[in-house]
This record gives sequence, structure tokens and C-alpha cells, in this order.
Amino acid sequence: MAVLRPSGDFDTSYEHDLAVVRQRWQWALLLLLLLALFTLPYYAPAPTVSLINRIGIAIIAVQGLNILTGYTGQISLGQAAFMTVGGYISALLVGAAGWSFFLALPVAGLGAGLVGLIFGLPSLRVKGFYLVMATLSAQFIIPWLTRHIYPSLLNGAQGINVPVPTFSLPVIANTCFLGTTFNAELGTCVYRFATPSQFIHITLGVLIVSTIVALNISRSRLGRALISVRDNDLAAELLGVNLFAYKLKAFFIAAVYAGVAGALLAHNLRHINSQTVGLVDSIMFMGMLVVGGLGSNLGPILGATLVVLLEELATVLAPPAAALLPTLAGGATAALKPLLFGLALMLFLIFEPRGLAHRWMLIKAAWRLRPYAR
Amino acid sequence: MRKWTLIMLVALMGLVLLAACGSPATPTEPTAAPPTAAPPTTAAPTAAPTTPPEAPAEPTAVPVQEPDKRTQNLEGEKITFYHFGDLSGPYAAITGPLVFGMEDAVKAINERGGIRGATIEVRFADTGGSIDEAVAAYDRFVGSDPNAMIMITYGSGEVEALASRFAEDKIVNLSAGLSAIGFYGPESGYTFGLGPIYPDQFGLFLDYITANWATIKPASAGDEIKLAYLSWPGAFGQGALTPKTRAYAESLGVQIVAEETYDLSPTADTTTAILNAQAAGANVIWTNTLAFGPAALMNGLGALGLKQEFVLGGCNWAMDLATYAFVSDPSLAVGLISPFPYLWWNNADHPGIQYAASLFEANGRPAGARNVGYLMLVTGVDIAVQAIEKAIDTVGFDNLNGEAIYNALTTMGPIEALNGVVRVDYANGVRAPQQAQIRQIQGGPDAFNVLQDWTQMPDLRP
Amino acid sequence: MLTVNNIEVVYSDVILVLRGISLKVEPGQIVALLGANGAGKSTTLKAISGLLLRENGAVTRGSIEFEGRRLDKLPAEEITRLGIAQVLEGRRLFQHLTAEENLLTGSLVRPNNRSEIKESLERVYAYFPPLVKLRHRTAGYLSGGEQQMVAIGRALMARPRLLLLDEPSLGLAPLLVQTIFAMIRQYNHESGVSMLLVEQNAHVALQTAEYAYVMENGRIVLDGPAEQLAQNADIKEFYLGLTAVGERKSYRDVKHYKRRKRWLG
Amino acid sequence: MNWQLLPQFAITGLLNGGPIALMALGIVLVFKSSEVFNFAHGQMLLIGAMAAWWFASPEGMGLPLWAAIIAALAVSVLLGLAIERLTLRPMTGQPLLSIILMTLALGQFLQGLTIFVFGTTQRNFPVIFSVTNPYRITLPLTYNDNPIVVVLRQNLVWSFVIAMICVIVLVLFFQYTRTGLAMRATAENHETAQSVGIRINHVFGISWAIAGVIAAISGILIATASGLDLSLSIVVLAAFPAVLLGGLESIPGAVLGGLIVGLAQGLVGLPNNSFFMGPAAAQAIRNSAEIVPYILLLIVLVIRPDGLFGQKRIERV
Amino acid sequence: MTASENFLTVEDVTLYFGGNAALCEVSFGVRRGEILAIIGPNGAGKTSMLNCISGFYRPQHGRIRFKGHDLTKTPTHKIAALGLARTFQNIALYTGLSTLDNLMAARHIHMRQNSLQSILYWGYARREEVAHRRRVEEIIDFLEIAHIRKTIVGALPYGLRKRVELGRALALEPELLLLDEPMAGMNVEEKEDMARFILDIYERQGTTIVLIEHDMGLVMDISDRVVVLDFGQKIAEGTPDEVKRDEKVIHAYLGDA
Repeated sequence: MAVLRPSGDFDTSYEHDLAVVRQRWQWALLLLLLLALFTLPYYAPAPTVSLINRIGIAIIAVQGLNILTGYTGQISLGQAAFMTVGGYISALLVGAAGWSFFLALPVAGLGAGLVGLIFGLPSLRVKGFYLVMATLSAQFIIPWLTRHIYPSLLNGAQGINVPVPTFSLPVIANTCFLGTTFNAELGTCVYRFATPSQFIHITLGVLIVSTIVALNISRSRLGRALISVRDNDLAAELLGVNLFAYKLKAFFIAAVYAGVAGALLAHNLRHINSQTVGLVDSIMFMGMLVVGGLGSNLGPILGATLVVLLEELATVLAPPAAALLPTLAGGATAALKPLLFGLALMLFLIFEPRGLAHRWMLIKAAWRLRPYAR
Repeated sequence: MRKWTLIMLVALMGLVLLAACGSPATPTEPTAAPPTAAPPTTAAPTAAPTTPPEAPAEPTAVPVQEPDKRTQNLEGEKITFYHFGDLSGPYAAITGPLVFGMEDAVKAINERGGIRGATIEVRFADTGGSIDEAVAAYDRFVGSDPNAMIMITYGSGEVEALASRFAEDKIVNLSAGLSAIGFYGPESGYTFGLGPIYPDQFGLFLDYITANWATIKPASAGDEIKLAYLSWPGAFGQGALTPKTRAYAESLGVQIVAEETYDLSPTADTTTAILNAQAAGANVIWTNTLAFGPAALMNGLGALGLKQEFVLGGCNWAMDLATYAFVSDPSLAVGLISPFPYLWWNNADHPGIQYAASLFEANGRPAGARNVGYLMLVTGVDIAVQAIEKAIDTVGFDNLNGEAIYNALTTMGPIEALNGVVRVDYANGVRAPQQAQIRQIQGGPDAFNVLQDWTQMPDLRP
Repeated sequence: MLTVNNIEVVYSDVILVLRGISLKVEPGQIVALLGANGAGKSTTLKAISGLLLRENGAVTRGSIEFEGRRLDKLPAEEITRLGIAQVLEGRRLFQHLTAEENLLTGSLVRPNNRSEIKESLERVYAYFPPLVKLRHRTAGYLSGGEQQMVAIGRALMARPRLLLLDEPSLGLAPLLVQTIFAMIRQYNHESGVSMLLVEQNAHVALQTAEYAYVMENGRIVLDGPAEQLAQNADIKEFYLGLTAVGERKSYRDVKHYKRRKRWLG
Repeated sequence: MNWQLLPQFAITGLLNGGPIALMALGIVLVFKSSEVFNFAHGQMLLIGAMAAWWFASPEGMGLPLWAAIIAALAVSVLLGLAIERLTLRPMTGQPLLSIILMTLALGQFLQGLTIFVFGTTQRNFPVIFSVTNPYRITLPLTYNDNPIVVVLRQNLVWSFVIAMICVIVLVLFFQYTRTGLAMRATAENHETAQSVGIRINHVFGISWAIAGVIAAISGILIATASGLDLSLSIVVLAAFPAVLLGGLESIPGAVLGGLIVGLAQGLVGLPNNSFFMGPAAAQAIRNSAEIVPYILLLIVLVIRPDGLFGQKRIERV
Repeated sequence: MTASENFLTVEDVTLYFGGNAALCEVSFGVRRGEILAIIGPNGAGKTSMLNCISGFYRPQHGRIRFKGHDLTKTPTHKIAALGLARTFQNIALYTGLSTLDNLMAARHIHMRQNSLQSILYWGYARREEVAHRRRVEEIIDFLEIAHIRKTIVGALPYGLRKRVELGRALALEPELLLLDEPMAGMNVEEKEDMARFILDIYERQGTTIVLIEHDMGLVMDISDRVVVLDFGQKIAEGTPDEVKRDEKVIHAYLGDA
């Protein structure tokens, strides 16, 4: 959507014009970035890796929300509830049914998507606050269900312990390669994604796929239909877009993203219960989206990064704050997190309502307008 | 199409990286034997999670003693205690004082010269009662200290979620969250309780009421004991209700006639739960909650005028100063019965309690903090120090790690922490104390009086 | 009394709607502003009443003065408080309030003097007798003519010195239009309140007003005393699109090359 | 079904609905005037009650209870005014999502602020109504020849009475004062209100101030019943569906919505034998009070998208 | 004029809002390949009429037939696929999309890729995007909006937005084009441009056009026939010259006196 383009970059075909990554140097940069991310555990301290892992999971959840709220304009406070669904499905499939995590992950996404469809149904009849409330109800009903249905399986409010994702390789020449360990029960070499340094590769892999999907949606028939529902639903309908079908599709896709993020989270935490992610997280995701920039593919990445870093800042600031104000004792983190998040979000809403992604575009455009910029 | 080949390339590179990155993870698993060379036909030395939790408990794992190990004069050295607590979430109501207890106990030990001269450092993380915060804090701790060896936790949910990590990373966890899964779950093993697990407590309570039913039963009740389990939803609240405890209750002839939950909040409305219990014919109520849980029940009972209709019992946390803070009229609290695995502040002539009281005075803590959390942490620090000293004696300071402390704990035999404020014995796969008294609130906070002295509790481990 | 001085109005920073409008209302006078749909009459009125600001519009040039005070930067509520009452286009009542409550909202700008307000209310009922029976009816369920009476009555409750009326005849049956305009005339005679009347219905407007301006395309193209304009045979031409401002070429005759040239130039 | 206890649960539920209705009313009030759905109402509740505690407690000012409550109300008025001026006025004309997020963010901010000022410790709110002597009312009904006695906590009854008094006072205020008229007019249409000279920013301010007072009263009522801690801010979650059940803009709707929510929450808790379903399902239903309002809401949204008592839209061309 | 001749027939359409009739038994026909103007004073029901035809309002009585389909019974989102497109009085563009994407969005009904293909963006979906892009570029060339191809329409000036909206309607490749005040708020030059575009569409593609317009001069110049509405009723129909002389029309505009 960029208007301005570096000089020397001409469109020679529609394919080229439609391409997302346009130039060799951009490809090189992208590859470098990916390489840097994937090799992170080798050079970054473990807490940083763990932090980036959390950011990655948050980005996936917010990308889903971006499709629903940013593209389609349907406000949802239920994203965390759909994450819970995905987390439980994957936990049960891997834990109780013994599936491979890599098979359970997409199934968890689809399962959450179906639940998302159900809570998207009211969007047929209601808009605005009423729809917010309908999605908010998911935030109450789904956790309640996990606490009260099939207690023998879901273990009620206690929640369930979730296995570590593993990846099995055959034993070659009596040796296990690539950091795997021999598992006598299975007779194979098993790689366990246990620590953040190991798990981050799953998160990054999923993140790449989710980003590509989001990009494809935004530049295709589906994405334009969704945006037309957002920008002018009446006109969209008169121009042949089946509003209901596309709203439901948006709810489905958003919930699939949430389900995948929830499954990642559950396996990362190794535990899930009805409170693992809750209403506050739904609010946070919405906040990340607005801070990052609604309807932009860059938005979720920037927003989730900033907000998670802000949370981290609260954790870092908590001890000195507690030292300054003894009444705070241990409540400093609890005070600082909502305080900083609330304040940041309010300031963004007032001073930068279009989010960081928009600011980034402006900076980029300004740079290109400089003489001799390349 | 060039783009897609490139994407495929990226994906391929990603896969390679994914596989290659396995190696940096190995340092976190301190098992010395390289598993890569294991022949598939034999039972290979596998990583900790695949072994049964009891396995490393045997003293065979104690390393060969080295002649020149350092066991004394550790001045300038540092031992870090990692500490998780909920100071801002739902459990915050009574967990504040635990920070004080920890700080004061550690400060006193450091002032006395620390552990053989090594100072103790405390790093605290507020989890807000949320598991992902706990995991994040854990990652932070472990990431910044590859030789983290001891952690102290306070919430059942956190313990359950982290238990497998403690076992994997061989970090001893002293826990005040007493749900059975954390201690005896399939992948746990490094978690030790500062109090008895809830099923055991529930069992002891059942023992007591069946034995003394004639004297304690409400006037309106018959000979049959009908119990209502009214508690919070969640790992903690439901922690005492396991298949084993159900079977145990049945074996004692106690019927569990109602299971109701109420909100995890001091403002919870308990009247619905109480009336349902009454409708089901219950005459005993058990609640597995922190102090404001029974307080909410007492308020509800008082408000409904049903206080005399029930025997009210709760786990060790139920009987606390905080119970008084939340009860709307002090008289409503009288009569609560609880298994009590530690001494109380009113055992003023006991040296352990005197020690705790002196710390409390010396640090000028607010009156409200003089509660169970404080006491438990002062005791817990004592247990930890005893175990670390034994571990240093065995392996020397330079080899001190979680596994050594684990071995020390499991081979120490009966420990009378703080001269017997708590009695524990972590041998033979038991990971929580199994002795407690039964006490009853008979007046103010200083009248938590003993109904039954130290007894072995029924063993209801899963 | 009211002077509009060569104003220019732009919506959303881009759409130029008024291109230099000037008009005057003298004390006690009824002035009509005529023009076809979309000529810019309502915008002129909104510029005076301050409601432009709400619609992302702004006066970018010129000035509006009322009794010597500049109005063009004030919000609507303050302008009303200066003594300019407005009857908005389309009879915008508070639909869920009763007729009388609607009237009372008009008196909110004046001090809370019960007897005085009661007197004003009686006066409005005297001018619009049908309202007496309807005073406790929900305004949204009144008929169009009744709603128009309430809307005008509400404006009168503020005891304004200048009354702005935006298309009071819109969507009303001819007979009702006559009735309402009769009331407007009577009120003007009796109270001497000045009025600025925006109308599409040229006949009735010219009957009522003393002076009139005719607008087209954001400009005033004709003005003069009402009787004079009423005689003007060209008036009807305005409404059927044939301005008297010289001959005009047919739109069909615009040539492609001419457009091209403009783009290139 | 336990018929013996039905009246008990129904009446308790209904009385519990009083404070819910009051909270719903506070939200509706702000929405009607400024079309802002105040998700931060729970935090206003919390701050009001915390302020009352601080003024009354010997740890704080140690004022007599009545003075403390008045002081808390004053604080809440200031809070309401500050919220309107500092956070919502800059948002005029922004899209719905921004406004929703603004109050959500505000809620988080206020929650953090409360912790910052008061810490996380729970407080014991001064006892206003006796907690040990419930009212026992014998209904003129019998079941199996047993008279039906309803036991009602004093604070339950009085909370309800005070909530209803507040509702009535507000309704009278709207109906019979000039400010009330200006507020109702503004609620209908901002532009028209401006055109008759109503200063709508003042009206917004007044609405927020009143909402602050209402929030503080609800907060104090709930705190007297069961102590005061941070969880007070989530009590309001039961009021959100009540607002929409009533129809978002309707004051009687909010009150009825609150009562319906209370009643429904009371009725699901009724001891139900497992006649239709297994004991586990029966227990699950007894514990469904937290989601019942939302299930009711979903049903109502499907049947009547404008809520049960939503104002019928009077449409014209 | 019989129904069979008619491309679009409006029969006895009556539309109420609450108790008020916005349209009252309005009937008229549109022939294939003509420009029909609907005129009338403010509030006469012109836009309501257009809304009924495009399926946005559902009249309580009467029928609207388009190529044999009863539009009053067709789901709104299926009407565009029958070959009917419109523009809006207060421009209803997708403000967050670029000019190009606005036009591509209108190709929705002509595209066959399903949502899964969209997500994969591989093979058919990709080829289809390129093919439709070609069509859209032709329209962009025709309307001379190539320079704003990638500008977000929210940032465009009013006149250009009107033109983009016309382009979006053209991208539907309609047989019947409904234009609601296409020249409102434009200066004379812009109006001349717009008139030329409308005539070009009409002349080159033979598209049938129904338009609402206030500028009488323009209406008289470019339309083949005119329908006059007042108070929701049709008061006149005929060629521009006939209508201009009609007493009822003159009264409607000057007011009954």
C-alpha cells in the first residue's frame, strides 16, 4: 500500500506489482532477520529468548484479532477464550490421546475456529456494543465450560498438565543426532521442545506461517471482501459481498489464530486451566492491536512487541518502585502492569490513534522523499 | 516463482536450524552421561522425565565424595533462594506476610553469618496468581542462573505447572501450595511441601470428626455424618477431593452429600452454597481455602442464622489471623476446626515460636502480618538451611546443586524445623509432612486451641 | 443586526461549499434565502448557527457578526445563548420527550424563573393552539406539521432576537405550510423578532419575507425586496436550472480533448 | 426442584439484583448522555469504596462513617469529572472501537492506580448493617404443610432499599429538574441539544459525576456486605449484561435488567435434585451464576437485538 | 409501454418508515440503453427509490423487476451479480483501501477463487488476481485516475473520490448503473468532466443509466427521459422538454401558492 517507493524500483509486470517482498536487498534483509531469530538461543541470554517466545505467541493471537477487528471491523473481546479452547484441544490430543503435537496444533486451531463461529453468529443481528457483549460472553461461558464439563477429562478448575511437544527421529547407526535423546519406550530418538530456547523454534515457525497467511488474506479477494465489510458494510452488500458469510469467515479465521496461539501457550506453560488466559488478556490483545495499528500487517508485530516489553518493564521497575513506596511491598508489579498498559493505551488512543504501523509508514515515506535516498 | 523457491529455501533453512538448535539445550540437563551414544537395544539412561519420580530418590545417586571439598568458611559466597508468591492476584489476601517471613528469616541468618559464611540472597517474583507469570519468572530465574538450586513457591496452580520443570532442571522446590498433583504427579519429584497435602489434611479431619462425633455434633444433627464440600473452584479449592479421599470418607461412613463452589474472593456470596448444603442434609462443612474463604462461609452462616447447624472445618490456611480480618463479627469465627501442621503464635513458650516472634518484633512488622504465612516461611527457611548444610557436608560447596539438596532432604530423616514448629520427614518418597494437630478457634486469634495433639495423618497420597 | 460578510465554507478541509456569501438581516425583518437543492442554503445557516463545526466544516474566509460580535468561531450552544434561536431542517425534536418537554428545553438558556417560563409556554400555546392538546404526547409520534410547530415553539421559548428557520415547509402538505407560515408572520409582527428563513418553496417564502436572496452553487446570484423578486419571471428558471447569468453551453458538448488539455495543463 | 427453598432463592436473588441494577444504571446514564459504554465503572466502584474506607479508617483519616461516605462521594464526583475531561473529551468523534478501548484502558489504569495507592491488602469495611441478625419473614405460603420462612441478611435488604431509593431519586431528578431535562435532551441528540443552547460538555461532565456517585454508593453497599478488596472491580461484570438486557439506553430497562440478572442468578443456585440430569450436571447448573447473565444476554440478543426494554426507534425520513 | 419492453420496471412501489410513506405507489420503467433522470425537491423520495431498486430498502408493497428477476425478493448481496451497480449520495467508498483495491473489491462478484485459495494465494488465485487486475487497470485508464492508483481513497479530494466511486461501480461491469447525485458538490469543470464520463459509459458500453441529480441544466442536457417525484409520488414522466413545461413540476419546485 505504500505510495512512495524507492527509486529504481519499477513495476514490470502485475506479478511484480503484487509481490510483497520486492527487491533482492529486501529478501536478503528478511533472510538475515529470520536467521538472527532462529539462532537466537545461541547468542541471546535465556530470559531474552523466553521473552521473544512470549512475544511470538502474543503476535499470533493479535494477528487473528487483526483479521477480525482490523480488517473486518468486528470488535471482539473473546480472543483469549478461543485461545483457551485451542489450548485445551491440543492438551487433550497430545496428552490424553497421544497425538503428535504437530498434528494436534492445526486441529486445535480448527476446533477453536468452530467455537469462534458459534460466537460469531450474533454478528448477523447485532453490531457495536451488543456484539462486544456477545463476544465478552464467550469470555465467561468458555472458561466456565472447561471447569464444569467432563471433569474426568478436563479436570475441572484445576486444569490439566500439558506434555512437552516432542519430535521423533529414527535411530541411525545406533546414535541419536541433532540434540535428540533416545527414548526406550518408543525406540526412537526424541527431541523435546522443553526450554524456551527449544520451544522458540516452534513459535517462530508458526509465526512465519501465520504472517504469510495474514499477508495473503490482505492482498486477495478474501481480504478485500473483509475490508469492505469494515469500511462500509452497506455498500459492500450492494456490491455483492455476502456480509454474514464474510463476518463468519473472519470470526473463524480469528479463532483459528487464537486456537493456535492457545495451543502454543499451553505447551509452553505445560499447564492450562480456565484462568490461564482471561478477560484481561483479551483486553491486552485489543490494546496491542490498537497500539500497533489496526488493519496493518505490521501492526500486530509492533503492538505485541511493545506491550509485552512494557509488561517486562513493569516487572523490572517493580523492585525499585517498591523500595520507593514501602506500602506497595509486593504489589508493585501488580500496580505497574495495568498502570503502564492503561496509560500507554490511553496515550496512544489520544495522540497516535492509528498506531505504530502508521507512524512507521510516515517515517518510511519521509525517508524516501529525501534527496538521493535509496 | 522465484519468490516461492526462496520461501521454500527459508523454510528449509528454518527446519535445519530447528534441528540444529537442539544442542544448546543440553547444558540445562546436567546429566553427565551422553545419551547420544545409547544403543537402541538396551534400556538407555534417559532424561529425568521418563524415569519414575521415585527413582532418583535413592542414595545411589549421591556422587563419590571428593577429598578437598569446601564445607566450611564460605565467606564471600552466595546462595540464592528464588521465591514465587502472589502478592497481587486472588491469593494476595494472605500471602503478603510470607515475603516478610522470608526476608526476616534470611536477614537473621545472614546476620548470624549465613550458611557457613555464605550469604543468602533472595530473589522474589510476584506471579499475581497466574501461571504464565510464574513460568515467565521461572524462565527468567533459570535463564540468569544455570545453577539455580532452590525455589520456594506458594500457589497450587503454579506448583502443578512448574513441577515437571523442577524435576527436569533438578531444582528443589519447597512449596506452600499443597495440592497433591504438585508433589506426586507423574513428572514431579523435586517438590517438597512445607505442610501436609490437602488430601491428608482432609483425611485427618475426617478421622477426628468420626471419632468425636458424639461430642462435637450440632444439636440438630443425627448420628450420620453428612459432609458438604464447599470450596473455591480451582486447583487449590478442589485439592482435597480426590478419588482416594472419597473412598476414605466412605470407609469411615462419612457421606459427601454436597459439593458446591463459591467465588475466590472475600466478597463471595456463600449463601447459595450453604443453603444447598443444608438442603442436602449436610451437618459438616469442609472448605479448602485461604482465610477469607472460611470467613465468607462464616459470614454466610451467620447471616442465614445457620451457624449452630454445622461443624465447620478447613485446611491449615483456614485458621489464621486473616480469618478474623474478614469475618464480619468475631463471634462467627468461633468453632472452626482445622488440621494444624505447625505450632501457633500462642505457643509462646516454644523456642521456635519465640524465635519467629523475635524476628517479627525486631523488624517491626505490622500486626496483621503476624500470621501463618510468616510462620511458615521462617520455618521453611530453616528447613532449607538445614538441607543445604547437609548437602554442603556431603558434596562440598563447589558441587552444591539442586540434586545435592534433593539428596540431602530425602536422606535427612525426620526434621524438626525450628525446634518442632513443623515436623517433616521426606524419606521414602514422602514429600510433605504427615503429622499435624487438630485445633479449634475458641476465641480470638490467640485462642487457636489444641483439640488433639500431634498425630500421624492418614496417607492419602494419590 | 446580523451581517454575513463574504464567507467561504469548506467541509472536511476539501469540499468548498460556499464561495463568498454576504447577506444582512435588519432588526424586525424577515429575510428569505432561496435556492434549489444543494445550492448551499443550509450550509449558510449552519455557518451562522455554529453547527458547521460538528460536521467537520469551517468558515475559512469572511466573518459573521451578530450585534457586533463575531460568531464564526463560537460553538452552537454559545451562539444560541447570544439570542439566536434555530429551527433545524427536518424538525429535529427530542423524539422521546413529550411535546411540552421539548418546548421547555428551549427555555434552558434562560434563567430558571418559573413564572416567566410558564408565561413563555402560554405564549407558544397561544400561537400554536393545536399543541395544547398534545402537550403530553411523545414528540416522535406527532404528525409532521405538529412537529414543526413544536420545533418553532421550542425556538421561541428561548426568547430570541433572531430566529433561524431551515426549510419549515419541508415535507409538509400545502395547507399546513400556509398555516405555519401564517403563524410565523404573526409572531414576527407581534414580537418584532428578526428571522432568517431558508426555503425551497419560493412562493410562500416570498409572501412571508421582506427581503430575499437567491443562491445557486454556493453563491448569491440574485437579491432584492421580496415583492420585487416575486414579480420576477426568471425566478422559476432558477428552479429549473437555467440561470439568468448568460447563455450556457450544453454538457453534452464538452469535448474529450478539452478535458485532456486541462489534465495536461 | 426444591419448592420449599424456591421463595428463599428467588427473593435473595431479586434483592441481590438491587446493587446490580444500580451499577447498570450508572453505566446507562453515561451511555445515554455521551454514547460511551463505561467499562471502567467497576474501577470507579472500587475507588469509591476504597476512598470511603480510607476516610473512615483509623489508618486513614478516621472520620465518622457518615462524613467518610460524603467525602468518598465527593472524591467520586471529582473522579468522574476528571475522567470525562481528560480521557473522553479528547476522543470526541473517534470510532466506536477507540472509545471502547479507552474505557477498557482507563479501567486498567485505575486498577493499577488503586493498587499503587492502597496496595493489594484487603480491608475490613466498617459494619453498617448487623450481620448476625438476619430478618426472618414467614410467607403466607406453605409447602407440605411447612410454612415457608425466608431468611434475609440485613445488608441484603438494606442494599436493595438504598439502591432502589437511588433509582427513584435519579428518575425524579431526570423528570423534574432543568438539569435532568437538559440531560435527557442531550441523550437524544447532541446536535439538536446544542442548537437549543445546551452546553453538552457540561452535561457529559454532570453525567460522569453522577455515575461516580452511583458507583461509589454501589461500591460501599457491596463492601459493607462482604469486605473490601480489589475484586470489587469485577463485581460489575454482572451488570454489563444487565445493561444490554435492558436495552442500553433505557433507565427502567437497566433497573429491570439488574433485577432480572439477580433473580436468574438466585434461581440457578436453587437446590435441584438430579431429576433431569446427572448430579454433576445439576451441580454445574447450581454453580452457573456467573454465566447466567451472559447466557440470558445471548438469548435476548437473538430474539430482540435491541434488548428487552430498548426504546423503540421512531424512524422518519 | 409494456413490461416486456422494459429492462427495469418499478410497479406500485410503496415504502413506509414508521407511519410515513416515503414512496407511494410509484411506477415507472427504464428501457435498455437509456439515461433516465429522477428529479424532485428535497425529501421527495428520490434516494429512497434508488435504495429500493438496489435492494437496500424493502418496499412494503409493489415489485421491482430487473431482467425478469424480482429485486424485492432477491437477497441484497445477490443483486450486484444480476448486473446492477450504483454510487451513493454521500460517497460510500472503502476509505481504508487504495483506489486500486476499491476497484478490485468490486471485482468480487466476478472472481471465482474461494477463501482457502485466497489464503494460500497460489496457482489459480494468483492468476485470477492478475487477470482481474488487467480489467481494473482499463477502468483506471478510462477514468484517468492512474496517478492515484495506490493512494488510500480516504486521503483523496472529494471530486476524485466521486470518480473512484464511479470506477468501482464500473468494475462490476453492470448493465444498469444507478448514480445518486454524481455531481453534487462539484464545480462546473468537474461537472463537465463527470458528464463526459457518464456519456462515454453510455455511448461506448451501452450501459443503461438511472441518475438522480439536482443540477437541472445537466439533467436536461444529458438525460433521455425524466421522472419527477414529489412527496413520494410520481408527478411527471417524459422527455426533459415535456417535464420542463409540466405545470405540476413547476409547482413542485416553486411551491404551491
